[in-house]
Amino acid sequence: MSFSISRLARQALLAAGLVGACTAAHAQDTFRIAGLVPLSGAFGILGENMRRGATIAIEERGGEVLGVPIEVVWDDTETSTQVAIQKATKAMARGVDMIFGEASSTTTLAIMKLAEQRKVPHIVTLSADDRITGADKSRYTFRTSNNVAMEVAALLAFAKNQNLEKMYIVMADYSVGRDLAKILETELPKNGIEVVGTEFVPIGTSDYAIILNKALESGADGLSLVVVGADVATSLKQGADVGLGEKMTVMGLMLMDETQGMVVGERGSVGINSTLRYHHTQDSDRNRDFVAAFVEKYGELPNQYAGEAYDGMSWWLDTVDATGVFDKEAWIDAFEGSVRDSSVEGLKVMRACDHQAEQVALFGTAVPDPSGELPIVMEIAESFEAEELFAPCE
Amino acid sequence: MTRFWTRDFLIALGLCVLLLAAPLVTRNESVFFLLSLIVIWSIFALAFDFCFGRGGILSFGHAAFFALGAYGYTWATMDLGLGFGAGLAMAILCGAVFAVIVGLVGQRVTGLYFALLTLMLAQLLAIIMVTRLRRFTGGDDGIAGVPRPMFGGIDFFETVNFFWLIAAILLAVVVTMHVLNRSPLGQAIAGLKQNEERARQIGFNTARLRLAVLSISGAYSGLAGALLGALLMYVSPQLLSWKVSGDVLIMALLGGTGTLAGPILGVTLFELLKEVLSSYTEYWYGILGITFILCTIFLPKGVVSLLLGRDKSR
Amino acid sequence: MAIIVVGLSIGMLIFLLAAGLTLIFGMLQVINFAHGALYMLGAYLAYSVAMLTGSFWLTLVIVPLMLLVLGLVIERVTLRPIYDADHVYQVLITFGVVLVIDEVVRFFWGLSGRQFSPAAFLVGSIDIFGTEVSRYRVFVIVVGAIVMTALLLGIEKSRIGLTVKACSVNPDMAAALGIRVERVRMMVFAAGAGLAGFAGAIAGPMLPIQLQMGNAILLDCFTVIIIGGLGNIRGAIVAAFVVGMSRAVGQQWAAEWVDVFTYSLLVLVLLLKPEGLFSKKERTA
Amino acid sequence: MLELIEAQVSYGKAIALHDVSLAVAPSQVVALVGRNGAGKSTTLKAMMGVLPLDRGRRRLFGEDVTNRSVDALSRMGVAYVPENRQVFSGLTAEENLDVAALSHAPGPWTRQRVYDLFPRLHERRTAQGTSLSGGEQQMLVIGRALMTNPRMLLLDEPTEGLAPVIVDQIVDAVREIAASGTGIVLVEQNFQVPRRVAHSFALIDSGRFTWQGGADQITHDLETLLAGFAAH
Repeated sequence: MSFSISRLARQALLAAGLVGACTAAHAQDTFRIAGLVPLSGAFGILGENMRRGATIAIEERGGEVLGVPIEVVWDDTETSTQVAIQKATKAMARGVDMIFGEASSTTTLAIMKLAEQRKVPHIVTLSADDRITGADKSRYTFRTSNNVAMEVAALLAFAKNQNLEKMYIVMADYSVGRDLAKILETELPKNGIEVVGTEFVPIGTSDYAIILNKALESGADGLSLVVVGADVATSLKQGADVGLGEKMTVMGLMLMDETQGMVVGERGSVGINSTLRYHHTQDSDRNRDFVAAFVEKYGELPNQYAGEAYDGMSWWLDTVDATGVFDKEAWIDAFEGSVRDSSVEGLKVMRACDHQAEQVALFGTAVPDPSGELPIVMEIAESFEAEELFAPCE
Repeated sequence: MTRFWTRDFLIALGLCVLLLAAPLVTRNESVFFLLSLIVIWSIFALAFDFCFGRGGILSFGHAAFFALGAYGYTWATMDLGLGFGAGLAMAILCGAVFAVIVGLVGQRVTGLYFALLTLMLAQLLAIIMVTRLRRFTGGDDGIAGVPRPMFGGIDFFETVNFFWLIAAILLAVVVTMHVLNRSPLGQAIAGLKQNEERARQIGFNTARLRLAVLSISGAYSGLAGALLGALLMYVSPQLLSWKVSGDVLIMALLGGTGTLAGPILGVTLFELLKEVLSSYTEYWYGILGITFILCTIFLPKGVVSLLLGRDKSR
Repeated sequence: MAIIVVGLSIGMLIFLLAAGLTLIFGMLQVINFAHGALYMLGAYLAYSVAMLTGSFWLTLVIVPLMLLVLGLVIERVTLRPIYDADHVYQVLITFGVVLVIDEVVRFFWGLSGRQFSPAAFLVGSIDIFGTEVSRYRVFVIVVGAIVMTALLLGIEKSRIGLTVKACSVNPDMAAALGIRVERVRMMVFAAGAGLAGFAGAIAGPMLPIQLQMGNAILLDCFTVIIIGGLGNIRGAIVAAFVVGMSRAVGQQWAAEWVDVFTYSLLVLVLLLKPEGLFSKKERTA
Repeated sequence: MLELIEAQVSYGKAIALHDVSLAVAPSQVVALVGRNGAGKSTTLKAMMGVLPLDRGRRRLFGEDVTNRSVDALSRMGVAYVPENRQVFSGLTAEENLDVAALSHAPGPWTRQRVYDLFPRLHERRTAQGTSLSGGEQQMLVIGRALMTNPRMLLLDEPTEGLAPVIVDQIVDAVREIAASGTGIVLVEQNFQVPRRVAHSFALIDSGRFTWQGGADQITHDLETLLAGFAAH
């Protein structure tokens, strides 16, 4: 078999020379975006909202950038890194001008490698793993949303302000979660909070009853519930059955907002505390316009996934448009250090050193909706300035 | 089985040649990516069908051999720093060794129970690889940056070049499998499928024959897994999912088992249907399902039966 | 106490599914891969029925009936034409049915998960021996036990049960005694689908209603029918509780080892007693 | 009257029955005799509709039933006792009887009357059907067939391998069943048994009937010939 491989490889060599010789550059008549988001599986709800937010960003500029129409192809990554890589590879083979996505950090990290190899700009608006703009940072990838470090900082500050004594940690079992648990286990005691137990739960677990019961019986007065995707609704709904929110101070990262409240229902939602990456009540012209456009198109308020996706996409497209040239490298140079004073979350600065956006962090608590329209609304409990959360660039 | 140039073999060769000739017609990179997937899954489907269609051994756990091949290649090239050839050899070895283990464990189990056993062993392997061997497998995150080959000054990171390479490997797989099927071992395996009892009476060691079938199938599956890892430059335990085993079974049966052309046709049809349907309708998945159902009812011998007709010499 | 309630409620749910699966296998010799999809469809239908009628109780009646009818159609359209073919093709065709049902759910309900509440008095928790447990889970256990008893009595004591047993054991002889075997097959498949629908409806208020809900539980059901013995309903009962309790107990004390343990046990059962731990006699498949 | 008219039956390409015609009337016992593999069981299966006819017809009381399914024929009054008995495993003896009554309207044959015919079955009624002795199983399957209240009964080698005393019981039962109005086709390799009950005989060899006639027409020569078959 090895004989035929080497012979055929020689033939391949010849043909490759021929093929390579007649590769020609083609004129750009569209700006092609590959939207790689999970539309099914545990993260399906995230991806769908990301798609909606980004769609508003594209539509509000008339579907054009640099004077050419934007062509966006949304690919369902099925909450699977395997599938995402397959679709990303195909998208890059198609010759796209930028990649948008993904939701899962694992997948984003894998896509980053491809984007770097192919030199395609890559905008991340959800994945929070520190490595994306830390150890694994790349020239071609930017994150316009929060990272884990700032979310954890907000969570720790909130826990401290609540005067909690004992904390139980329920953590989604994936790489970010494992890192997060380590951070919480070291940092909480420094704030005078004892960690009485940590439980790792596989993503997609359908029954949280036992785990939540363990937390309840641990004697802890606080619960750090860090779960993702559909597991948020599952755990909170099952928590509602045993009055979890009344017995413990439950807090988490992106654990609760108005959309989530509709899925979980009032009973399981009220009193749940969570970081909020974006909130539709933000008082600015751009945000009012965005919320109005979103409500008109989709008939509901934009959630954090949609808001962050809109923000990243519109920021990037504005920057690309301002360069006036069809040159990926020029876009990247322009985005580095770019300042967004009119983002839907207030001021954002794209750090040139690590491609992480500097921004505020919010922490909210779910309360019953005074108007009675929604099960709950989020009340901003704490707000943290960028200076408190970020070390300056070196 | 007297002629060497059976119609089935000729069709399979024709399909390989068609694939190899694709770069002459188009230079669209995403087409090559699709074709690369077809080539790799064809190898996997042929490997599966060697077990099911030739050896009569049903397996729901072929994903294990496939994934171990991908990981074997990754370990060899990334951790041990070995070359492409050695990586493939490692993949083949990993696939074959696990297949032998499955065969030995399930020595006394046959039929549907063996199929269920393979499923459970694959699941067990998947869980152990995700939770216990996190260090070697990257856990749920998988391992990114799996290398493609480097030799002869060719840039195999170009989809086209890589496609040529794997299409040539597919051709080699088809030829070696055909030679194997016609060899005394292949004839014995055919006898095993037709009537295990009789094969035993004639004096074959059927237990050893079953092991041979499994290890050969595992080896080819491992090869396919390695190539997929190299194509995607990424491996993860998701390769071990029972859906992977289900997909390869569907593809092989759709195309027609017990043939060389069938699995290749099945994979081609599956991937093309997926590609074409998904570009026209959001509901391609369901349409694919209906297509399967119709094919199973009306073309139980697979799509290949349209080409082979009642050709007995296949 | 909470562990027992949770374990039993999981076990009941798995039993409702596994019972249908094992009956279908006994009768048709087919492993129905579409069973999880039927369960998921049941949950989504229950959500819609609950939204439309505002009644939780109606879902428990309407949804199983809808799935029963669907089961009749699926059997008639997909499986009946290929009964004479190799069983692998029947497995393949149930794979096809999975794809179609998944698509139907995506088409009508979209991608986001759903939730609905049970009747008011089933919401919240109840105190049993000093621990608070979910009222709804207690309800699931009670209803599950009723269905289980009815099913067992139906199979052991009724004419229908006798018919099903005879057809499972020897369909040709049953036909020679005037039994319309094809019709019995269809009924059994439909009954299995109806049970899956019932399980889906009952799971709705307890577990997340989402697209992949069928896949996760299907593997548990395979576990149950293998340990219990393919086609053995009594075995399925015992095995469903073993699996349900081991899930609950495992999560409590050794979460990471539950799956390793379960699959190892399965491999051992397949190797040592492939007819199942609870079968008296040998069965061939 | 159950008739098979010029029937041809084949397994794959091999023709097993060549233009065979056979008829049985109510209260009649027709014996089908021939050596092993001659086509006796095949004829019975063709009559029951278990095997499809390539050519020819099947008629029941004048009605053409060539294309009826097995279960339909059973409901029309044809009962079949296969050669390897095929007791339902997992069912008690009594349940084995009950199964047969499921798809049939009540008639003269009840569980009680079967127990009267075979008292031994009443004693073993709660035992697993498959745990019964060979003779008991034979009684069970005959009883099971009777529970369908058949107008025609097809018996495939009911006395094979049974002790003489049991054979006598079976023979008595066959006589009684026929007397009650049911027509019987009795397949036997052993000539001695049908000689005691049959009203007419059909001799089959290599898928063809070589001789048919009434019991009174059997000559000594023929008897010797037939006895010779059984020896094979």
